[in-house]
Amino acid sequence: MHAHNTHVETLAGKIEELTSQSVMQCYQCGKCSAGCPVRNYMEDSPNQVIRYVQLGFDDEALHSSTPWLCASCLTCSSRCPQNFDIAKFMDAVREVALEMEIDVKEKDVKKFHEAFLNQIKKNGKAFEFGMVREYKLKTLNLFQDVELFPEMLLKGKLSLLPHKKKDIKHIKKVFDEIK
Amino acid sequence: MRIGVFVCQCGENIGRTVDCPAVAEAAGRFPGVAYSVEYKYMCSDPGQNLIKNMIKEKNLDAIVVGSCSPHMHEKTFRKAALDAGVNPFLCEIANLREHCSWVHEDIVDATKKAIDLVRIAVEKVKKNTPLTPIRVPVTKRSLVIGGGISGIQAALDIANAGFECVLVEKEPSIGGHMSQLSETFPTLDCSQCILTPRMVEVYQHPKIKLLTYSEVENVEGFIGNFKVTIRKKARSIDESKCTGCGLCVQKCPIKKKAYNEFEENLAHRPAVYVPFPQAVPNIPVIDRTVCTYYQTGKCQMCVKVCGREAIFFEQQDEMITEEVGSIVVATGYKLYSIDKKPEESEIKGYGEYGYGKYKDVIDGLQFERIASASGPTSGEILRPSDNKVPKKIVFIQCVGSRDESKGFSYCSKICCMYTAKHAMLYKHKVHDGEAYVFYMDIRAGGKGYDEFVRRAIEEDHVKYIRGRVSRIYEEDGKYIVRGEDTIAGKPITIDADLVVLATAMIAQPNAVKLAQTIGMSYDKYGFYNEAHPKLRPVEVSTAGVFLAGACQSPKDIPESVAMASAAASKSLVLFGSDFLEREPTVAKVNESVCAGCFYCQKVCAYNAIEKKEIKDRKGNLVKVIAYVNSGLCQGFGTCNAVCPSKSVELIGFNDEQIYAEINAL
Amino acid sequence: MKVGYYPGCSLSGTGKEYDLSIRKVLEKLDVELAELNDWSCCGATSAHATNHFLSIGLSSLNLFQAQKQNLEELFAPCAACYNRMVVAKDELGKGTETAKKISALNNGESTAKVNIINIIQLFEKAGLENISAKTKMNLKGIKAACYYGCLLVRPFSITKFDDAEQPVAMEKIISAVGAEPVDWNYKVECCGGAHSIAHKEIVVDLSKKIIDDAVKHGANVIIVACPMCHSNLDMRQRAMKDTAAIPVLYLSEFVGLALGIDSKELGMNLHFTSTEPILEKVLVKE
Amino acid sequence: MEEEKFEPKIAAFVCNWCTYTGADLAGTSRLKYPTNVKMIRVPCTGRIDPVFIIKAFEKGADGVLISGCHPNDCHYNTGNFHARRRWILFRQLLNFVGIDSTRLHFSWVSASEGKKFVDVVTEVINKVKEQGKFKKYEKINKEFAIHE
Repeated sequence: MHAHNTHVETLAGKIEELTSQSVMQCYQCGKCSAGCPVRNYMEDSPNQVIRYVQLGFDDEALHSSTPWLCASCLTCSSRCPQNFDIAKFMDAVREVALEMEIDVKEKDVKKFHEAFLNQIKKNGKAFEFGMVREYKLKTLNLFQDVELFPEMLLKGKLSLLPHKKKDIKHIKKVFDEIK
Repeated sequence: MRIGVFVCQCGENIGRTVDCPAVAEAAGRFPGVAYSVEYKYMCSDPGQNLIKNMIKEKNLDAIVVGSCSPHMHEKTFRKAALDAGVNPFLCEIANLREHCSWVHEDIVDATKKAIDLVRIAVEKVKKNTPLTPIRVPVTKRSLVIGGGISGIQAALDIANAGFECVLVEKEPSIGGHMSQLSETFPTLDCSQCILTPRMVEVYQHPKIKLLTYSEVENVEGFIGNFKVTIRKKARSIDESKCTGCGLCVQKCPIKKKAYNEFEENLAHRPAVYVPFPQAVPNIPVIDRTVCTYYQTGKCQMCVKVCGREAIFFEQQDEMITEEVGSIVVATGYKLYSIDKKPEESEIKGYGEYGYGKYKDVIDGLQFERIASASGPTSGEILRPSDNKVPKKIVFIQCVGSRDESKGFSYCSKICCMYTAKHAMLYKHKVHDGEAYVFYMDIRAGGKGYDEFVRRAIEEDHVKYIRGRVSRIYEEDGKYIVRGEDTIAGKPITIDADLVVLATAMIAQPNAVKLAQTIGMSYDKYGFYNEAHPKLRPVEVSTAGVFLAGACQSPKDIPESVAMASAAASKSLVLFGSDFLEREPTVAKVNESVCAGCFYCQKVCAYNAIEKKEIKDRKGNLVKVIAYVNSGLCQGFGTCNAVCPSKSVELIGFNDEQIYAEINAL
Repeated sequence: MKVGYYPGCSLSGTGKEYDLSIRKVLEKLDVELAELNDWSCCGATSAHATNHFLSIGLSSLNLFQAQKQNLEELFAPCAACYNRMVVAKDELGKGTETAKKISALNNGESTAKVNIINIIQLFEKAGLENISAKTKMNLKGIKAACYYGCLLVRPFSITKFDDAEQPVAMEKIISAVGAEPVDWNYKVECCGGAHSIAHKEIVVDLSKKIIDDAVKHGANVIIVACPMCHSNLDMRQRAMKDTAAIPVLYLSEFVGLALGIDSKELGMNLHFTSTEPILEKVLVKE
Repeated sequence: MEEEKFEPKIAAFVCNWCTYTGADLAGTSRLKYPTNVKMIRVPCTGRIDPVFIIKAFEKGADGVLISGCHPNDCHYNTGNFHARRRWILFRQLLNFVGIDSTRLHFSWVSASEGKKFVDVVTEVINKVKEQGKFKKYEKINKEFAIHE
């Protein structure tokens, strides 16, 4: 029996299952936080989020904005002296938070990802205009970057119609699997 | 043969799962067994007396004891047999405890197996022959490898006890890393002041033969009787003529071509040099890779200034053979230096700290030299790039240590202390300077150690920040150090003038090679393994070889010295006897069948197989055959297994004996 | 030489010039591109940020497609696509639970043998000497800051490409065409990546630091190999205060200039920050 | 039905320094394993003559285990290397004399690996159980009525 089965109900257990690494690997040296490019925007440092999970403060971890501010740049993972993949850990925290329908603080980031994935689901390819349109409607953040759009359109960098993948059934299968 | 079988119940340890009376009864019916009995505690005095009495009463000439593992009590029962007049090698043990009662649960099955085990032992003992232990003399001299503080201490202890000692050091001078240190923790006394008298004592000691600039090339033999080959590298100086006046060093025109190793590459040295002013012996060495004479045949300035004609360009490496009874290995450590190119580095990576890129990112030993009164800055704290006094200095601990990913998972143990010392020395010299230490844990176990760290924090106001640094880069002559204080949960950026990395203590680069030469085992990092981590900490599993200092694992000075004295006293214990007894289980050649193929010689790890000429009565050579030097043979029997004509036998484990066991399976 | 080509979604949108310049340059270098049939999105940051299975699953579809087309090598110019596919390949190779599930969805296909390469590796394959020999223009006055960003080199254990902290592979290409790479501090710092839309302020802030450091170290052009980095560094310059404008070129555009391809053909007129200052420095070889 | 009751005989040739001591540790730790295995102690795996193994099969062993020190840990420095080199050739010899070489098992068990010893032994026993009784030599012995 794998050890994680005994604590699979805890966040630590779920994360171990999703990432195949134990949160206890982290010895809290803080190197991840020290090198994180978005550290200044976070309330909790990355190592603190890991600490929450280590100690079983699952709510604190799931409600923290830190995983949502993570830019997935992998600086932390590549410098971790314990070979703990912090970025993967953050991926897993977000995944569990979504699954548990936690009311996350960083709603815009969540909506951005949803809008992006919806385009893939529909078209098989990312459709930037469609994604931005959907994101703006969701966030009501209507005027951000409006100054850039005309130029983008003019330069052919923003297509108004999606590029579609012809055969979409495999994409559907993958999305169905995570329902 | 009349064999007696003695089955031990070991209280309930064997008796609980093995039906001992049934085993004794079954054994009684084996052919050749004249007597069998079971008893509660066979190793107790009454148990041993039972064996002795029955040997006499029943006229037994061999015994089998069914008891615990032979590693526990084989000696006990062999001695009992000897006391009763039976050769100890006619006693065999059937392991009924560790290999039977303790690992099985079913009484019926366990009893059946116990009977089988006794049968195997009975069949083996039938083929045994009386043997007498081999006595070998002890050479009462010692070899100490490594002339750092550990080697110096071990050599002095052995020599002061009245025994001769050969001290081999690979560098031109003894002294090791301790001679490079500025002050020592936790007393802040000057390292060279306490070390130099010891170095001189070694040099002047009549019982110590000092071989510097020398390396151990080969080790043969065994405990009490080692034969060591040492390469004495050519100094290009005739030691017998040199007075150490230093004129050649002063006048050598090659000043900048070579880095000064003693100054950790922070300065240059001439082509002919003495590593440092207090060097022992005070005899220079010519670095042939940079000396003009060896490149072009010209210059010879040193020859011109030497009044003693001591320059000896044609000098060759010399091979010296020494016979010793014990070996103390004190080869020390190397500090992982981060300023090397990554492809040459022991640690791949740490690009985030700017390896080799920044002159002012230095390691601990470099800082020692900067802080040392005899160092390149005469003890003034100046940074290497521009010789300015750093106003902000950052120390980073655990660089390479406790790092599964890029370095080594162990703790280097001394860095917490020496970093506190460095920070303190800095603050004592640069009063308006700021010192920061990035640490993960402060490990200051030791007499006065934690107090020392507290002093650095409380009295000298060194700022300790708990967290590992993620990156260092240069901006306008400052080094931007990005860290996080994990206690405050706040990111911290410091624009430092100098960064000192407390890099890992690692094994010497040639540690593994030496281990293989001597036959020591080593861990995955190249540190030598002690025979037992608790009870035999200074011995290795090869008898007669002892460890001292940081070659075993990271250690500070007091620990190294204590270990050196322990290793020396282990040698002295050995020198307390004139002879050693060895098990007679060695190989023997049947001269009439040996075809002289010498395949045995190829597989022998101990060079115990020699060539022997067989001559007829007229003195004509008939054939050349193998001969086993029983003094060298360690009895592992590969020669026996590979011999095509089956003419080598390992006494005690010969083919017949093992076939007897197989037949009884 | 023929390699499989996975342009990825950005290259038909915001990274259009990247696609244009790649096709032009590779033509000159006699590298033939075989575009992956009916490819799909790798899932990008959004997939792995929210669902591990989805991220590996989406990227795998392309790997299996490449296998179907018997492609030995698949060139993914976008650093993010490259990274996602390398990671997916690694996971499939390890045979994890996720890998097994994905294999079940794809008719039992389990290992993706195809080798994923990025643009630097592609140029290395085409041969630096070859590129050097075909260089028509004199780029002597150009000081280039090579910006790797995150996803080309990290995680090193999987990408096994160059050095995670002090990479030099791109500099070698820059030197090969006769320009001068500058030593600077931000070549592997993050530009904020996918936060461009939801957290524009973060991206502007991080990208500004990168640009400031490049300028400070004397660079007059920044070279990138990722459409996300490009749009953040190029498009977002307008939102940065007190920052000197500096052209941001794709590596393929830069090599294209060196080979004498017209800047318009390379799509350089599509940039938001003017590329004129750099074009002025491109001289005809004497 | 008979197959289920089959209890194989395993002969284990183990070196004195590593595996024998590892087996002692299994005992001291009170770990459990089946009684099918019996050990023959030799100073070093280098001492093991291939003929010992054939002999063991001839004498009714259904499987043979050879276990010694890990590479580089050999008490005699190189004994286990010599042994290992020989086994590669020996497997072919076994097949030649009609013994399925998959019945011969090698492992490295150090003095500190009591648990590994138990795992190895248990695995070998299970494997041989699956393979069933080794009958070839029994038949030959019967037919030619070879007796000791």
